[in-house]
Amino acid sequence: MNLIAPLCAAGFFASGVLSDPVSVTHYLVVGAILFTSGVVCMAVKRNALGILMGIELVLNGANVNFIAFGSPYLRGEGSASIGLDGEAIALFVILLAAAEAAVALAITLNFYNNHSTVDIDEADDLQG
Amino acid sequence: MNLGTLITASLNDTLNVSLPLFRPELCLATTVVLLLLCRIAPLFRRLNSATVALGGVSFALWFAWCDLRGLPGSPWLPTATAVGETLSTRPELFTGLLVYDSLTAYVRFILTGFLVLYILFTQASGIPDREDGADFYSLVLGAALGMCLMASANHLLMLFMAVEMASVPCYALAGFLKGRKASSEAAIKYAVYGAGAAGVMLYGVSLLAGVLGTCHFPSMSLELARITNAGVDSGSIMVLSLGGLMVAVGLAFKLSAVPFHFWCPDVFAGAAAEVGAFLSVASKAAAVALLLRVAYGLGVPVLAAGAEGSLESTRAIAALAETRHFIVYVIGMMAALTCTLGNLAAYGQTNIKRLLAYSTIAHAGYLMMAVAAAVAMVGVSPAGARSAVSAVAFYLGTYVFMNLGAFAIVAMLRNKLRSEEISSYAGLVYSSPGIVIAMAVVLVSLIGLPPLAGFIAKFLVFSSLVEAITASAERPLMLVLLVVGGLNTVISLFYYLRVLKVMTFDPPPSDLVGESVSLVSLPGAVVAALVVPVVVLGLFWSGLYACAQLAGAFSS
Amino acid sequence: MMGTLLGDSTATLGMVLLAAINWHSLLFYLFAAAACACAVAVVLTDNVVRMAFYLVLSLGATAGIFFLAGADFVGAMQLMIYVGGTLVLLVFGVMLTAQAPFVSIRTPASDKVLGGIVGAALLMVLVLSAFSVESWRRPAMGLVAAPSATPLGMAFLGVRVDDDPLAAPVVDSIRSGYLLPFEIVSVHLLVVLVGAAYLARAKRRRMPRGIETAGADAAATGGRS
Amino acid sequence: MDPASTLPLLLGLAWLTPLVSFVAILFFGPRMGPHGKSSAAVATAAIVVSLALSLAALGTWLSVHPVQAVSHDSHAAADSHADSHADSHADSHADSHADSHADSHADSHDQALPPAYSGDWYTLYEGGALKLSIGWYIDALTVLMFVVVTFIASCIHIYAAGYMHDELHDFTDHTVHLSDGSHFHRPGRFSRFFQSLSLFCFSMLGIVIAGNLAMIFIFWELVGICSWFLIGFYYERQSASNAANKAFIVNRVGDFGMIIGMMALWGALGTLHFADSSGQNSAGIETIRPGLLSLVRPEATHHALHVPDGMVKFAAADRVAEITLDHATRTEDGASEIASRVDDWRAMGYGRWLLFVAGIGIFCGCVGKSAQFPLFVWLPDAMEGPTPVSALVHSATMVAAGVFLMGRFYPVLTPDVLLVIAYTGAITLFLAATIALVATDIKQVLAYSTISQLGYMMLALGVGGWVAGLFHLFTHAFFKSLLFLCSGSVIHACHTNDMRKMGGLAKVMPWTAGTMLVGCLAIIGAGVPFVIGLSGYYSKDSILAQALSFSQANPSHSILFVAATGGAFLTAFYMFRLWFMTFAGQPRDAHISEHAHESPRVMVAPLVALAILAIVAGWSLPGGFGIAAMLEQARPAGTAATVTSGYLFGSLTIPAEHESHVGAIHETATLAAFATAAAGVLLAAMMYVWRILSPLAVAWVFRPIYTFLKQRWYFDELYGAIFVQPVLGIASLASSIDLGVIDKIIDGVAWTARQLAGIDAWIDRTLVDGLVNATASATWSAGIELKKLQTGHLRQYVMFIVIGTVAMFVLASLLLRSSLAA
Repeated sequence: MNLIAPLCAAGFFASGVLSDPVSVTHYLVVGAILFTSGVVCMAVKRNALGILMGIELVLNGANVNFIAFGSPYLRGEGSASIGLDGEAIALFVILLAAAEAAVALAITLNFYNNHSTVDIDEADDLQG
Repeated sequence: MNLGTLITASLNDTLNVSLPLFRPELCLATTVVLLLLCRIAPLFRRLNSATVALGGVSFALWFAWCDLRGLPGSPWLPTATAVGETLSTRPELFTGLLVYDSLTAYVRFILTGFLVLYILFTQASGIPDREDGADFYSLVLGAALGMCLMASANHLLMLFMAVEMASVPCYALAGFLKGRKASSEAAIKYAVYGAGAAGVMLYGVSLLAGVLGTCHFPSMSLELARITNAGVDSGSIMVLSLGGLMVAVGLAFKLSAVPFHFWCPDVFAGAAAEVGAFLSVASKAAAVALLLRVAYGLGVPVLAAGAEGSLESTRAIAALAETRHFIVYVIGMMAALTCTLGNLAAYGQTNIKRLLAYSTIAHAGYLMMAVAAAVAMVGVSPAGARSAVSAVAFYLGTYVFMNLGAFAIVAMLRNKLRSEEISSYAGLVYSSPGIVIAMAVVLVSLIGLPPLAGFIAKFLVFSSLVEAITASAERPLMLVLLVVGGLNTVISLFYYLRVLKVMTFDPPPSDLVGESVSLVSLPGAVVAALVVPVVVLGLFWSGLYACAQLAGAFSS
Repeated sequence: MMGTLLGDSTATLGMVLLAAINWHSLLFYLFAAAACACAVAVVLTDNVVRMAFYLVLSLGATAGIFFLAGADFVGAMQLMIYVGGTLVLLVFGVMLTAQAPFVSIRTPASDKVLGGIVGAALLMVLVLSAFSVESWRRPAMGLVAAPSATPLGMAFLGVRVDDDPLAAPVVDSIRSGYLLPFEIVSVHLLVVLVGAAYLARAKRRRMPRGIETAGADAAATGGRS
Repeated sequence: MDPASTLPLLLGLAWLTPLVSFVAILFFGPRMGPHGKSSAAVATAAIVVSLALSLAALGTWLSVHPVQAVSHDSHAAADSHADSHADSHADSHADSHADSHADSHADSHDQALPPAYSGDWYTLYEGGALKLSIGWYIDALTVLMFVVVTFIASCIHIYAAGYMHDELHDFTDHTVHLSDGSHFHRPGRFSRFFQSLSLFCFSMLGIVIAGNLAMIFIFWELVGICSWFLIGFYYERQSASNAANKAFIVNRVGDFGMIIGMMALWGALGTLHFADSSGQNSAGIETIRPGLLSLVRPEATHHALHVPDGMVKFAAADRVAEITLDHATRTEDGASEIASRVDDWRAMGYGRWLLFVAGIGIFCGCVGKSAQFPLFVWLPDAMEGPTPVSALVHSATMVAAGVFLMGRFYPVLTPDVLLVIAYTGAITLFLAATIALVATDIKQVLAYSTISQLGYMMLALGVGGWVAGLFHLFTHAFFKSLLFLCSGSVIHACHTNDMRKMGGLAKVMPWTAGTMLVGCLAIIGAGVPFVIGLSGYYSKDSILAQALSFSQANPSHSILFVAATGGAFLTAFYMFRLWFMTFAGQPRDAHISEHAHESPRVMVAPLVALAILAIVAGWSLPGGFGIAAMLEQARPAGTAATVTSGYLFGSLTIPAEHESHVGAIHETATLAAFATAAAGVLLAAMMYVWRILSPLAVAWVFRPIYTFLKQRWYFDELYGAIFVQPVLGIASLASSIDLGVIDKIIDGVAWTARQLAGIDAWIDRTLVDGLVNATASATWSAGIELKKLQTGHLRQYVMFIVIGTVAMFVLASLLLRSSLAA
């Protein structure tokens, strides 16, 4: 018996949460977390490649938003939707992110060649 | 409506409406491809890539000029119409992604004209050399293509995409001197900072699109007006303002506006002077155009043709007053900060490229002031808004020559003196008086003193601020901007003149490395060709101003 | 007896619960949790190889929630381009630079704390904004999403065929085709690849005249190798 | 001969000739003859050509607009005044002043516009409401001013050719001591002097001919710069460069007010032109852009002062916006409703303060330039320049510019502004006269007398005496330049400025003494009452009469008349003190009087010419021509009548000027002037000729007052304490705050301590050095601190993106909240 009570409680709680369909807001929260993680990643990583990964996370976070706003499935009653535009923009963002990653990686390797390190804190010759 | 009609309509729109008005960009894109072909095809390998690029850009310039000349109200039309008359229709290209209006035409003209000068300048200054020319010009033209799109963006996707297209090649350009530490440091700083700003902007774009349900600027403003009239809840306002601010971050990055200017001095100092010239002129011009686009796209509803002055238009414009207030404050505050910080931080710089970077920042501030004035006068004083936009356009036009001239001189002196420190310019007047005179002209014009082009430009900006003070509802802010602008002009005097002081009064170093720099040489001719317009435009500015007024017609 | 009763009731309860569970939501929570957790893990780890691994997981999980939102084509692209392409690129970078001292570069704790504070502020603002539009909080209507690959492909050709009555926006907006960006992005990719190739190429033997000693760092002698 | 085209041509040429000379000397000066000697000839020739052209213009003017009568004689026959204004020109703007006079001023506002021509030579910028142009506004005042300025400048040029001969060769400056004990030795600057002089004349004539305020302002500044060049001519002398800087800075203070005034006018009215101008609008239709004069005194109100619509709307901007907003939702236009309500708003007093601000602002500029209280401190120091410069600055140019502008701008001034002007003038004239009593430097006495006389002019304008004030400007120009040139001649002979070392020079320098006596008599207004007198007699009498008339109309302001009369007494005293100390009695310093000699002819000739004019300038010729009559012709429309109004300072009556010609008033004033002047001369004679009263004893008895005056009322010290030191303090405070915010507090404290130590050094320095340095160092250190923000660390930059975004959002939500609440 002493096992049932918590199980029931957990079950009811889970079903309460889980039985509701998700809304746009859910997606936005995920997007916000990904975005913030990416930004923080860019701000704290000393490894240049870590920073590039942060960039990917940032763009991905924004993409989640676009998908959410464009999704016909998530649409609540009477809410404005950007329809297909959301998916299209997300696709282009993926493409542009790839392009940006290519250039950024090339630059990073160049940096590595010149400085013999990928530690971004070494890049402080230019200042003032 | 079946698929067939849809496809026919799409084809029709693309081939008959959009592409003819898209010729300059097409030229640029074609040139990029040609540059690649030149490297691949053995037949063309002996062709100098600069020649190819110059040819393609000249075509683009010609088409841009044809477009500008053909605008209604232009003085070059056979049947002259009164200046200020607007385009009767505002053609949207490619199903609303781009818009073609007088601002588009003008900025494209400025950009392509700049490119022609720029290619000549880079050929004279020696970066890139023949081997790297194709890469360099591909990147430059690719970025310029993005900048043209920035000037005509009419859709949030194009906003982001154009910014990316203009930025990413520039990251590579910043690292163009790939063997140098400073260059690679500049490139990585630029790339990471740019990517961060672009990410923030993209998030802002998503929020704006999510609230308004559309990505198309005119529809966005109409929707904004509609929900404002219907009584918008405070949550939506908050999200809208957050989205708008995040977009502003991206634009501020492109403009190098404070507090998003950090990349600018480092990148300018680390990259070659040639790249700095490209970033400070072309990138800035496109960014200002985009700022105008976004500010107008969100703050001013675009109405059907012939609806100007009607009840509906008045009402729609009035509904967005709050939005414009917000936009004006954001731009205006940023402008004041940018201007002041740029000018103050330029003090004590020892590297001329860094000094010019801060000067670029400061000039972005002046430009943003005029943009703020233009938006502030929308709906209150259309003529004032038009003249403010004209001031921006004129400023950009003169800025091409001033700043390109400054960087050209820096590049040329670097080739001779092997240094970009201001102190190495000591006593230059004794060995090369011509170049010192050219530098003096450029710097005095950047200060904004008569009778040079910079004075007229700054004067127009300040007079539009004065007009905004009298006409608009944003009187206190505009007054602040005017005062800040005036003070800054005084502040800027000192550090620009310091360079001249070093050049003229300081004794030349005993061990002169470089030989004297004469204006009678190929690089000298390029410098002269850039500096002479600075003087000429200061005296005979009506031609350029007429073009700028055409651009100003965009605001009505 | 007691045991079977217990078992039965548990089973019944389980059935009820299972029936009540919205599987879509459950999957969303799973994927979302994975995506967020991995993203946070990317931030927290100092090891660049682990970072890349977590990032793959995070992006993959994001692809999952794209599928759940009905954007199956984008989800697929996410997996192919992002996870398959971009990340492989990054992993190459990791491998090229992964010499022992650079695998884990520790960030000073003060920077981490500052980053955390700033990140928390940003997150707060963003989450606040996610909750502040009322219509976004309304639960989904449970429409079954039609596959969007075809309309998306047509839209890329400039023709919009998605005929969604609910998608009619509040104002009569233009439904844009994406022919232009679709084409122009190819030029962009070309330019970018030219640039990346230039930077990645072997160093040039000879620097242009005047560059060797010019600029801020006269000490940078790496230019002549 | 069409005057509308001839006059601008003649005067424009007269204006530009000095510019040509300036450019020529600028480029070829040192090569003109030995040591640039011929540059004097070039400059003199240019100004003489100017004079000839101005005289031609005067002839042209008189042939078209003849003047007929004199007005200041009317105390003898009050009726003659009426005749004097008989209209003589068929189509000219009839001066119906005479009629109004006859109608006892009940409806005396029907004065028509005075004859004037205006237009633009070149439009610098035209866009929106702003039009900047180089143009002309020519009326009788302009023509007269041209003649006088060029005449006096010619005399001074000729005189300077002799006076400056020291500069022809290498010059050793005995007042500058170098560190090794020797004197400063430099090449002569003969041509540079004449170059600046030419530019100075050009600038002054530019002010006179200017058709709009913007142009006036440009030349106003140019005059300031020229004065800076000339006052600081011996710039190696610390005192000279300080004086030049002081003049420049103090003038900028006034100009700041002027800019405010111009902004008020342009912002509200959209024009800075005096006269109406025609132009084409974008559609090509001829339009009339009304000028300031017709906006403020439109024909519709019979040229009575009237707050223009633009100012009313500007002041009522809130209501205009309300109406516009109101109409935004309706179809009809709000403009008509606004137009219909303007009159109501005007009646409610909207816009009056704006007109007041405009008037006071422009007056501020004149306060600086014409050395009025409280900005007069620069003028005595300006004596550091060569004497011909002092003569030019103090007579017909620079200081005259302020009075001239007030005269030109007079129609726009409200009674309240006039009262402020009158009081400023009265305070100035009294203050300066008292300081002149005790000054011992001959040029200082003259400098303070200039200030005092300028005070008279301002007082006259303020109490409604337009003709009286400007008349005095002209007569004063003659006798003051004469006095200065005479003093220059004395200094030239004695090589000292100190009057206590002079005495008995009349025997050695008869010409100088004689002409100087004429000058002194002229300045005190000597004459046989009611019969004839020197030029100053006429102009000073009309000022006193007008002041008396004003005092009678406004008994509460009768102090103005008292001050003016008292001033007349003081003037007489100090002028004759000067003359007696210099020329009469026995030589006090044998060494000086032995070496003294009469000046060369090239210097004496201008003295005689000016002396003659100082005598006759006030007379009217048998044909009726006279300066006063001609000025009467230029009197701005609507200022001839008595006006009763007032806004800030209670009810005011500005009496009509011709009322002061009425016997009772004029005779009283004349007698008062004569009596006070005579008393002053007598007292001076008692103290310095007959020695009945010992000056030393008097000084001893009134010791505190003497010291007070000797220290010039402690004005320099006062300004030092009130402005200079606090500014320096604030500057250092500001920069220390600046740093304290950015830097760590410890650093800030250390820095402040260092700065505090530095302040000691700063205080010793001059106003300019200190101010400029403080500003520069504040910006410099701010710049250096801002540089530190650019740390070069990429991760911090990224952090700044996030911080910036969040901070902007927080700021914006605060802003939004406040704007939503509003």
